[in-house]
Amino acid sequence: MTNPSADTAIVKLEDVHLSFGQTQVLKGIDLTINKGDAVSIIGPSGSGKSTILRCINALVQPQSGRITVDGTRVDQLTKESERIALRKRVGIVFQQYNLFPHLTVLDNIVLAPTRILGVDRREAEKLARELLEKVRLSEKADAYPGQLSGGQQQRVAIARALAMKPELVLFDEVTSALDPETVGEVLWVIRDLIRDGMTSILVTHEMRFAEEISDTVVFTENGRIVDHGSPEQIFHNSDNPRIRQFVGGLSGGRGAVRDGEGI
Amino acid sequence: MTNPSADTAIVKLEDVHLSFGQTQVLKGIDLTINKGDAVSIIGPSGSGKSTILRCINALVQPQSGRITVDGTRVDQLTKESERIALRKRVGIVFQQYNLFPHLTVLDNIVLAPTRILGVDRREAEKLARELLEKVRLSEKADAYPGQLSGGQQQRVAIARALAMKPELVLFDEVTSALDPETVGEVLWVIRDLIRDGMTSILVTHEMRFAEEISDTVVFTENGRIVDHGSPEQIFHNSDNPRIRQFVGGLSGGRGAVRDGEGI
Amino acid sequence: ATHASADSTLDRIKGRGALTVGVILSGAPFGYIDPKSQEQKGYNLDIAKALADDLGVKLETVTVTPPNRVQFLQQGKVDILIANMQYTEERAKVLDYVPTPYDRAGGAAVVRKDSGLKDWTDLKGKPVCVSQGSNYTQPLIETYGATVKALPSQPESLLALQGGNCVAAVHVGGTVALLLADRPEEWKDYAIPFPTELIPSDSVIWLRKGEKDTQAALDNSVKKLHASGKLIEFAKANRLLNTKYLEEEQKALSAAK
Amino acid sequence: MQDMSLTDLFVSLTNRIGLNYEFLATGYEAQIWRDGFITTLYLIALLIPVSLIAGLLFAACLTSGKIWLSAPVRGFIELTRNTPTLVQLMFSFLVLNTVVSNMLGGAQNNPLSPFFWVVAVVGLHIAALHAEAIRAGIEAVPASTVEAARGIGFSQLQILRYVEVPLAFRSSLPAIVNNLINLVKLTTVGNAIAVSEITYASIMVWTQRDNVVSLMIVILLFFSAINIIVARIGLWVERRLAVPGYGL
Amino acid sequence: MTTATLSQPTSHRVLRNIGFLALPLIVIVWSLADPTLGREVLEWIPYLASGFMMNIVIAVLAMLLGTLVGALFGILQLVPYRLVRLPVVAYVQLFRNAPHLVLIFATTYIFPFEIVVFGHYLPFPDWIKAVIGLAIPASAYVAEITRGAILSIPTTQWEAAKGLGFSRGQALRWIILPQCLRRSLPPWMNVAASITMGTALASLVGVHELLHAATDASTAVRRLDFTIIAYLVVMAAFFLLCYPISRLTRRLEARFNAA
Ligand SMILES: Nc1ncnc2c1ncn2[C@@H]1O[C@H](COP(=O)(O)OP(=O)(O)OP(=O)(O)O)[C@@H](O)[C@H]1O
Ligand SMILES: Nc1ncnc2c1ncn2[C@@H]1O[C@H](COP(=O)(O)OP(=O)(O)OP(=O)(O)O)[C@@H](O)[C@H]1O
Ligand SMILES: [Mg+2]
Ligand SMILES: [Mg+2]
Repeated sequence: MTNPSADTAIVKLEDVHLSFGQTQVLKGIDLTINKGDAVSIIGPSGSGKSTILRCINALVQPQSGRITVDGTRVDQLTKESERIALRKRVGIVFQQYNLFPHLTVLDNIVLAPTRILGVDRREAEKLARELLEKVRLSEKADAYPGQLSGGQQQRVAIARALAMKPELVLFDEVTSALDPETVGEVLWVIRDLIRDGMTSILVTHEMRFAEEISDTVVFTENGRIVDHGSPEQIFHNSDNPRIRQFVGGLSGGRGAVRDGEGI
Repeated sequence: MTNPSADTAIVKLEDVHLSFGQTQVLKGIDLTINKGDAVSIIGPSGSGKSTILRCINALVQPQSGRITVDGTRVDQLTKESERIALRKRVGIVFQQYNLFPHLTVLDNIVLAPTRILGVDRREAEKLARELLEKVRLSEKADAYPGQLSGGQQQRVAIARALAMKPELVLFDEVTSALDPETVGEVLWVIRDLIRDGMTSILVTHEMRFAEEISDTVVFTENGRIVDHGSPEQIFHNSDNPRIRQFVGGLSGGRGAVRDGEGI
Repeated sequence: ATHASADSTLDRIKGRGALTVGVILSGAPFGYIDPKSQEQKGYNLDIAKALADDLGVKLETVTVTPPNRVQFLQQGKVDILIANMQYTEERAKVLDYVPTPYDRAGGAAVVRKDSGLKDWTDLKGKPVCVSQGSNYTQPLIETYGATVKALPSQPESLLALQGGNCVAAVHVGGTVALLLADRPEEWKDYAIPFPTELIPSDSVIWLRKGEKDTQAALDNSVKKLHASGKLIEFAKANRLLNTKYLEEEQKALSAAK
Repeated sequence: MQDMSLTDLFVSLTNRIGLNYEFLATGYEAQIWRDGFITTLYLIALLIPVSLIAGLLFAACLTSGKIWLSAPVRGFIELTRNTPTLVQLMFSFLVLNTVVSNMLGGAQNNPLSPFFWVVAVVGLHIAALHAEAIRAGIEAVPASTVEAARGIGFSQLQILRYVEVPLAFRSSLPAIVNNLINLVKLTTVGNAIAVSEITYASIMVWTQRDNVVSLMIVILLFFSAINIIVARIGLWVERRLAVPGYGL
Repeated sequence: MTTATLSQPTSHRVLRNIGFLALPLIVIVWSLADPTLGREVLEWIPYLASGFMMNIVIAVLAMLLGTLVGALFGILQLVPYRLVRLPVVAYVQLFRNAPHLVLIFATTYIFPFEIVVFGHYLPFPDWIKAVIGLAIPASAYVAEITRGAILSIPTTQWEAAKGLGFSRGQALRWIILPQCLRRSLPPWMNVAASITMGTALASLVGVHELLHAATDASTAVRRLDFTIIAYLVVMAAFFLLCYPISRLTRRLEARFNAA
């Protein structure tokens, strides 16, 4: 794997190996992401996509290999405080949006900046309202998560991650738990973010969306990166039969992609 | 509505009206069922199908109209003991099979005959084993409901109802809670029963099945019987556009029938 | 609890062939469980036995505690109480008693030697431990202004003293005196320094109101026990340290005979 | 004077239906009894916050993941749950207290009163039960919610403070209220070590008089009233904390 | 990292077993260290054991009585007739909220010491009063447990029973209550543990149970160290009885929750 633009790289994984107990999950991952890029990771279920994101955010620690995020050697962090410092700079949004159910939407967004960054409450609220504007949920500021639809909750989760002003945002199948009708509204929000130049890594099953917004698409299988390249390359000109099978017959739509995963 | 064979009628509903609070659920039901008949009731959700069955079994009481079951004026029963006497003669099987989870399959079947009819335990067990044979579950006699699949549980529920040697069995969407693969095994059992001459009333969404086994098909909508007749008449020669719409485009299969209901 | 005025108790005692006595096991010498035989022993028990013998019936004992002894008697659970219960006017209002006392006792205060307490009046405003239901409660509060802490029974009270929760533990003189004498090592820091006993009064046998026949029969028996010197014998056997009162009584009663 | 005549009226009225409250008209017994009510209320008012704070600390130790913190707390919880509180109280007051006295060089230096021991023993006992409830609540917080918080950059302590405890507190509130009702009932054991709460005061009265029934009626009503109030307050707090769309 | 909720099985089990035996071990080690004390302890063990038997008898009978009455009251709390329901609800509320100690005092001092049945005097000893004093709260708790369990059975079970021709009573007897049994076992065992520990309160009204026996022994021996060790023995006895029950309860709870 070649890294032509190593100097501007914000995330770099080199030969990352990771096992949970006996099961090898990542078997040598190399990946470089430049500032301002939008990278999509696609691949069958269990291939290690989520685990890659969790490594980058120091939520799990690989057994070997190097992970560098904006100059920080993530794999060498030993203290919890260092990991926390990293996570302040790298936002992550999960499939289960996991808002804090006991806090209003606004408080969900404001909590981390005020408590972790020590931002003044008024300022944090101002930012939070801007972000709610961005995810088109201004009128829900005082609602509780339980009162929102799944799509709305996921948009709040994105706003919550952005409130920390991260340099990089990781999205882990943010639309998988949503019903087809609400997927669109979350994807709009992410599309807007990427257009604004946010560096982002997306794990997704929405092939069409990945094709549209990504600078690079990475295909993982069985703990390895099988191929990566421009969306054009991966989705339409791959010479790997496995990838063709995965994306090929299935370019029709979402439901079909689901069926394909299991192969 | 004409009743040509009123003399052999085992169930007869005349102008039955029933409301739950403000909502009128049955708005004048007339229905006659002869001994040995198999009658299917079809119709959209909420049209009152279950309520008709529950009236016949005295689980609910209509506000007006007459219900006669084998000479008993069900609508005039006032005492619980009379209703119980009726229910001993009219078996009912529900969508949720509601086996008693603390008893084995055999005990589920044996409980009512021994406790209610006062049948000798040995005799009741003998009958129970015969019935288990009939529903092809002989080897599961000592299992607990929790150890059975949905289809198996539903077959036990049928055997449990039959153990009371009812003159008439009511089936309320007995396959709706089952996955497509196990629907078949329950339908076989019912088909066998009907072939043996058991009088039965089925509420069902399985059009093909209704067509195959019924002597009469009744179509309900909005608390009224819109039409009734032979399966041939209802499924293929109805001049009611609503019925044609309900069964017509959908004769393809189960999944499609489901979509049709909501119309 | 009201009872028929006709004295049914004596009939019942005779009828059942047993006298049920409420005794208290607050420690030697009056009542305790013998470590060896694990039987009830003590001065009170000896008297109970003697009374039963005199009535020609069996003795049955019921262990009572200060908080429940009056209830037990009122309910009829016991026929009489021989339970370190001294005569007071209040008690005499609700219960009857055998006029001839079987002992005279007052309260003694166990205090730390270094406490500097010299007399009852020094207890003013100080915490004092007693047993629940003790007849020392009222005088300690009303006469001497002490703060009374009543514990379920005597051992707890003495432990509370050792734990420092009160400056003095006030109990029937005989018991604590013997305790200090018997276990000098454990109690070396403690003494009974006050010159007088608290409300020295007659230890009497209590019974329910209006049971005149029983009262008379028992009075007769107690007198005999005094006169014959039996009580002094019991006292010696159980190591009552102060038998002056008993000796006087014996003289008076045997002379009267 | 007004008060006096009211008391008399009450005594004579109750006397007519066979209840004996004559002691109310006397000096020290009435005083002891009134103090008994106040002491019980004071005990409850003190014990509720004590038990909650200690319970929270215990729960924090239990969930800390550090064995040297969780094992002693676990051990204490098992001990206090599986031995009678009365015995714990007697043991603490009669034995531990003496040990403390000896360590301080004599009983006169020992500041610990029976009242203290009741608060300590009952408070810690109920705290242990609270801790169990809170721990169960914390364990019921979905792992994914915790991971989301970690992903944002919260430290373990912050996650506990801002996410786990608020959620756990809500889900364990019914159990906690139940524990508080037990707490109110447990204050009565104080009488065994001469804490002048209401049962102690009543014993002092009924050992001199024959009016157990009259006193029992009052005590039972008193505790029912307190516990109904505690349950009501619990319900009110539950409603106040209820989050729309979360839980029931 | 991933949360450390996973237990370290072996070290935990060792700790737990040490904990379980800690109290008796202290008693034994101390008795061995001071043979004079040890001899006293040994002498009194039979007496203390007879006291503890009383605790067990009281607890068992109180739970038996409490369970019978409580199950009945739990059912009655759900009957549609106000006249039946309200008094039962009042009973349950009053006695659920009443301190055990107060109820023991009440039954001991209010009930007569003997009862007259057809002219025969039957003794009504204190320990039976303690049984009743504890059976009253037990019945109130069990009533609540029963009510909760009945309400937790899905209504479809009632309907299925009705459809088969069961009357309300028959359905309750054969279908609903047997299912309640399983659900209410863990809370019932919690009540049993609490009642078992409540038996110690009977000492305060003079019932000859373990704590009372220990006080007797301390009074007779009159040694401070003996008094301390007597309390330890009391705690050890209750702990050895109740701890296994509470562990079993939690195991059952976990199993039922998982199912
Ligand atoms: N904490 C863990 N302990 C053990 N195994 C784990 C753990 N987390 C993930 N795994 C395993 O690691 C493998 C990769 O998991 P990962 O979640 O990264 O897959 P994925 O590509 O994101 O799949 P999906 O599309 O289903 O989310 C899976 O087989 C999974 O079972
Ligand atoms: N116990 C009840 N109380 C109030 N309304 C009821 C009750 N039972 C049924 N209904 C209402 O009566 C109407 C008819 O119900 P019924 O169950 O008979 O319909 P159905 O034809 O069996 O429908 P489905 O196919 O969904 O089972 C529905 O609108 C339902 O909401
Ligand atoms: Mg994943
Ligand atoms: Mg229906």
